[in-house]
Amino acid sequence: MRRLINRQPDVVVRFGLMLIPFIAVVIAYMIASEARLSANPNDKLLPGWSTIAAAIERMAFLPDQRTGSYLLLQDTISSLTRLGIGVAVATLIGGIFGVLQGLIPYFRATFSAFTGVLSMIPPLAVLPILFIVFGLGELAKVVLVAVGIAPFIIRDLALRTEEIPHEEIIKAQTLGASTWQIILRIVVPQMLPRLIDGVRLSLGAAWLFLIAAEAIASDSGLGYRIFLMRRYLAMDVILPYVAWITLLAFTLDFALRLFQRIAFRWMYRGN
Amino acid sequence: MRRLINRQPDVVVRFGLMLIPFIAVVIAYMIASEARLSANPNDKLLPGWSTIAAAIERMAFLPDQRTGSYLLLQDTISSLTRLGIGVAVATLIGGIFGVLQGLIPYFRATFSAFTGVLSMIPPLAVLPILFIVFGLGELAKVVLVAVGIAPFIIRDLALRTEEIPHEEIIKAQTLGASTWQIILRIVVPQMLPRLIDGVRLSLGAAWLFLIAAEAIASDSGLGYRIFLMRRYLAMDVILPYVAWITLLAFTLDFALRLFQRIAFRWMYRGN
Amino acid sequence: HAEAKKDFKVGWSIYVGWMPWGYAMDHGIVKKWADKYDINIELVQFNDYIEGINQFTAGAYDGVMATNMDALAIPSAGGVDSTILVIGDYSDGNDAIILKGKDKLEDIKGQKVNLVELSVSHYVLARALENIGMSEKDVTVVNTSDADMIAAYATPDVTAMVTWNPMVAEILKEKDAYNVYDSKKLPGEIQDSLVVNTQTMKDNPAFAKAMTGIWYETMALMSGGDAAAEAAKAAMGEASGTDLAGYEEQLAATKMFYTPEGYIGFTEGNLAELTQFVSKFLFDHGLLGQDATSPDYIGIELADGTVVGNADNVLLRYTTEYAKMAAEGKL
Amino acid sequence: MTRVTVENVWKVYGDQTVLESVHLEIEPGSFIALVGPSGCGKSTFLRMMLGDEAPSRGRILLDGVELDAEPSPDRGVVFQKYSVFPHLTALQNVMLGLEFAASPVMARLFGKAKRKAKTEALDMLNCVGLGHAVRKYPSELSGGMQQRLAIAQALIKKPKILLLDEPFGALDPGIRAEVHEILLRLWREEGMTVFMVTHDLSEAFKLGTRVIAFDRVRTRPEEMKAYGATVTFDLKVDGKSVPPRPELREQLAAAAQ
Amino acid sequence: MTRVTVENVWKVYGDQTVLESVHLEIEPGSFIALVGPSGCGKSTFLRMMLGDEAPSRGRILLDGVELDAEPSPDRGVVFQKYSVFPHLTALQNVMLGLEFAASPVMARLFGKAKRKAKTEALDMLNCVGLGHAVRKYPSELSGGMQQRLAIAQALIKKPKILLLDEPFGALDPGIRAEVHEILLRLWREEGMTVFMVTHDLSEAFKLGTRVIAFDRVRTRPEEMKAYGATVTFDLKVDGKSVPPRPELREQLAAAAQ
Ligand SMILES: Nc1ncnc2c1ncn2[C@@H]1O[C@H](COP(=O)(O)OP(=O)(O)OP(=O)(O)O)[C@@H](O)[C@H]1O
Ligand SMILES: Nc1ncnc2c1ncn2[C@@H]1O[C@H](COP(=O)(O)OP(=O)(O)OP(=O)(O)O)[C@@H](O)[C@H]1O
Ligand SMILES: [Mg+2]
Ligand SMILES: [Mg+2]
Repeated sequence: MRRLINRQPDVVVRFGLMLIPFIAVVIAYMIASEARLSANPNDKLLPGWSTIAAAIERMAFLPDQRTGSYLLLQDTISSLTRLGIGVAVATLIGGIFGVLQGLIPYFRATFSAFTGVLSMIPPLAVLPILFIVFGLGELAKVVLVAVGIAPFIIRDLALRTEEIPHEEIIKAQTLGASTWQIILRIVVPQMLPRLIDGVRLSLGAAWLFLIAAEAIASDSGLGYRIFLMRRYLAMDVILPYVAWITLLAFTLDFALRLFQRIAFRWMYRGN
Repeated sequence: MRRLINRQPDVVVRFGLMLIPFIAVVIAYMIASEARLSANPNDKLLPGWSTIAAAIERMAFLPDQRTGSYLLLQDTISSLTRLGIGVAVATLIGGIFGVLQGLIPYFRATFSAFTGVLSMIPPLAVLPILFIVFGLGELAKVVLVAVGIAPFIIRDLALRTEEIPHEEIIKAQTLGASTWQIILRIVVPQMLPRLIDGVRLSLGAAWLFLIAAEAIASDSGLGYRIFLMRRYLAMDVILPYVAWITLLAFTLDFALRLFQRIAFRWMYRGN
Repeated sequence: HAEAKKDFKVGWSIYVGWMPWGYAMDHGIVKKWADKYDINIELVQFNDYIEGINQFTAGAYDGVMATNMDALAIPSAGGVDSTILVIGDYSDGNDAIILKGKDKLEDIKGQKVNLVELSVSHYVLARALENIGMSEKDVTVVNTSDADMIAAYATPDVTAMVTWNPMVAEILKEKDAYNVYDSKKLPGEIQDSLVVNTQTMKDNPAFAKAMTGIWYETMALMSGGDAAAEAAKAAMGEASGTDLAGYEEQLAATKMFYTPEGYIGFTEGNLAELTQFVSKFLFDHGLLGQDATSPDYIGIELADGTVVGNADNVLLRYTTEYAKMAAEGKL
Repeated sequence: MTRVTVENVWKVYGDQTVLESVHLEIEPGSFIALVGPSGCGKSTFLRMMLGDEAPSRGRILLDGVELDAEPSPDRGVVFQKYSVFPHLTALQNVMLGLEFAASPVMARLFGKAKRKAKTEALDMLNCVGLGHAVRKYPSELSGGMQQRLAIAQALIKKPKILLLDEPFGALDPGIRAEVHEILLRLWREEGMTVFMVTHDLSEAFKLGTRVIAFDRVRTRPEEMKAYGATVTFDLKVDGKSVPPRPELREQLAAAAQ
Repeated sequence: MTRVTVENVWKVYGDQTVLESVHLEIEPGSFIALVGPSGCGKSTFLRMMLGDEAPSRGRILLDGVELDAEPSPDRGVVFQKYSVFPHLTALQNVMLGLEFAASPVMARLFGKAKRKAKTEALDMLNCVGLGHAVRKYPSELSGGMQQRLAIAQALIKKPKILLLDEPFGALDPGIRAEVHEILLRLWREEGMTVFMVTHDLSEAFKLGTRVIAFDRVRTRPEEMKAYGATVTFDLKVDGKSVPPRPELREQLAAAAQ
């Protein structure tokens, strides 16, 4: 009898095992849903598959009666736009501040304690301030996403920048590089893939802030729809929306990883 | 003229530089507050220092007229209890699942895809579901915190566990260790400090979930108070509460780091 | 299936007409009545009003404070047979449409209106627009969380909003804020009620009796006009984040039914007509469920037993049975 | 004393053949030095000896019995790195093997049993010259001390075979010589069979009673994948008295590059 | 051709003296091999030569002029690791020094200037035998190729002094010999002064025209902090023709441990 740690499932078994928890969840849902629906056929909490399917069709494939637009599409576009801009802004800020903070002692002395404190402030608590300063429009949502994740990205990137072997910086100087040239040719190119790592790590938080912002004031967006539907417990809409957000998050993460692999081949060549 | 990267501020300069951004924020606040208050003396958005001081005194040092308790103290205890239990539960689950997932191929095959998907689900979006499933009592808040951060902790710890050099696992086997003994004597002791790292990384998210949960259903807690006061835009209370939460978060982080250093000396001995 | 039980949970949230419940809980009135009927009643405060109704709908709570509209739209449309046990008040100005820098309702045309979508505010807006021959197509509705209404008003891009007290009172303090339409013009349409699960009520009359008893005892205390009444109202104001004066101001926009007779009398009026406005609004916004083919899809049983709408699908009921007991001192 | 028989062992990863038709017959108590160019499969061979990898073809016998398909206490090992547990002191590292054997559930000893294990472990630590550092964590020990600790830790299980994968590759020459002495002494005392991979030919000849070189016979690029390395030299030497003939040494050096 | 003068240089970190009273007079075009036990301050000395650290006392002169207090192109360097930039191909790594000099703002060359730099870099790469791998990233090169690349990269700036900190410590013996040849050839061609730290005495004697050993004179534990290492041996040798006397070699070996 080999030890458990030495036993490797083969491909088929692995696939089967992988499915188990998902199937278990589905079965558990079906049983619970069945039970509730038999007690109250109108129950909204755990709708049956057909109800969910109808809701999906309504939201995704039929134009809305009032506005004539496809709600899921419209919500997705709104949310992704906000998320995209917010993350892009945070990435830009994080990239610049992170590299400077990690590389230049004077800059680090000035800002590292400050970004440390900033990253500890729970952004949800200062939402009202953000709203007042940036208004209730698209700007505020983008800012919330950006403000929410930028301190993390800055700190993460500053750490990564500090991890660049001192030898490389010395070597660059012996090749005659100025500070600016070191940033431009040595640090930034090596930090770009790290920046993507940082962005990937903070995407979860970005979604969170986006949903929070959309829950507070909005007229479209995935978070808006979920919180609106919550008003009358329309789980048949909420559940597919949650699944959709999860899928989007997954896809985004995957796309970033793919981009990183393609754009920064030097990291993956060789071993 | 030495290059900027080679110039190191001395201790005094460093301290001065560190203060600059904080002082800048305070001054900016004062100017903005002054301006708004001179336009409207009752402005609630950016209250003056004396208003804030009065609010602090009221919340922290005078017993509440209705209940006779000190509100800040009571809120802090409520929130920290929930946070503590939630984080503890997530840590326990994360520890167990993380180690097993990182170490045992069959376990990994079964659960890694599942926790991967779980960690992509934005917890705020499923907040309504959580409330409905777990009710609105203390349990739901604790569960939200735990559910919110556990997938991250599991994945982080599983990665760290996989990073244990294969050599160590082989060596333990040549010393006659069973899978259980390897877990008990080799993996868990080395993973405890990593687990603390994981917990520290997820504390920010834990605060967020706590505040979100308290905003929806609660009768005490720091998040509850902030959201209650938000209805009246009582920034004189909200701002000190935000500062207090930030301080608490900072202290917690520091305490964990300290504990790690003291409890796991082997990591820090030598170089 | 009769299911007698001893422990009951009822949710309430902060709103002028529901503050007495919190007071009753804090001051032993709840315990007194629960003890009298040998049951346990826990009143749980929700920060988020809608979450309480969801919990009730999901079956976790036996009763909840809700408006008639939300009772119809959430538990009833969700198949939960619900009964309005007591109407505590109706909104008589608590819900208002506020314009920034404009003083006529007509000026709302083309504006973005911040409100909690699908809530009573939305209903007020719809009714107001209907009255002046406009429809929702003439404005853009922006869903905004009630907790952020005051902050939202302070931002320049918000020019129109519909909300309720205490936010209305707070916002109207701003110089440029005009109340252009409020629920005074919709008397009785927005009822703030105690809604209970019909089955639970039938199986546990003691629960219904105790809740009714608690309410009218607190009402009697509150309307006494003496020092005790002042103290009670002050405590309620405090609990809702304001003071006695602020609370009185809110009460002024609320038509309280301090006595069982007030409530009974109200149900004998034009209740049938009022419920139809609500049903229509809900139907128009798809809130009666996807299967609903007309506003009459869900039947509403009035206190006298007549049914408005579909008699085969009665899911919301008004009852005055227990209020009458209270009036007769039989509780 | 254990006789090792390697019967026509092949190792293939995917479409890459790493080792092919390795045949060896190892006398009990031998000290085998394995040399060969980087990537020729020395570590792979050691992993198969350990049971961490299974041969793709052929088999390995210990005293005529096919060896366990997973690592077990009869085959000790020391790697170049990560051979000791960073979270345990030197003493705890050495006691570990005794605790695993005696306490299946807790993997810890208490009271008298613990004192006995401790005495045994201290003896072992003294043997490798670490008597003064028993309470130190590995991170507080120098590279040479860590490798001595790793040897002590392996030897407390009295393995029949000791496998060493470039154990001294990261050490300074002086420290290396010191550890050599300790290793040779322990090998003689314990009478075990030792397999040591090394890049350093002089080390191989100094320590080994037999030097075995692995190398590819076919080195044309297009053949690299299909053909693996095999035994190209196999010399019984007595490193302490007879230095190998210089031409041979050169050949080996060429092979080792 | 640069003359290096080290005048009574001390290096103290906090309360720990690492180096004390180091005096050296280095002839132009020397190849200095620095040996000494681990932690004696060889790398520290090299860092001071680089300008990465300042001496606590004393000074270092190049042709009579105190050297820049920060790294500059007149002193090239090759470390054991991290000497080349992982995100640039071999060619880009070598061109980098030319681009820094010619393009202060963009740090990139275009058009004709680029072609010229490229030709120069390719020549340099051919010199170190990397002509076939110019488009490869460092992670695709073997250890020996990486170090040759690092040398090429440093030499394109035509430094007066080349500093090497255990440049071949991680290489296989065979590959090492190959790089030795390249290094010696380039040293002779460029006429620069080379400082090389090594742990390998035979390497020191093979390459160096002068072997300098650093060591602590006081080794009682209580004295370790207060006293640093200094020059304990300083031998002018011609490694290619006259091997050092064996006793001396032993003494040095002892010092190097
Ligand atoms: N798990 C594996 N999967 C695929 N290929 C492997 C695996 N392990 C080793 N190899 C390949 O087998 C070959 C031999 O590797 P091995 O580590 O045994 O060489 P080695 O002789 O120990 O080299 P070195 O002297 O560098 O340690 C290498 O080409 C390596 O890429
Ligand atoms: N920045 C620093 N701060 C404090 N102490 C330092 C610093 N750099 C080096 N030291 C100390 O100086 C001493 C000499 O270090 P150095 O790296 O120069 O030794 P070395 O001779 O190069 O050793 P090795 O052969 O291991 O590379 C060591 O004790 C080290 O701990
Ligand atoms: Mg190997
Ligand atoms: Mg060094």
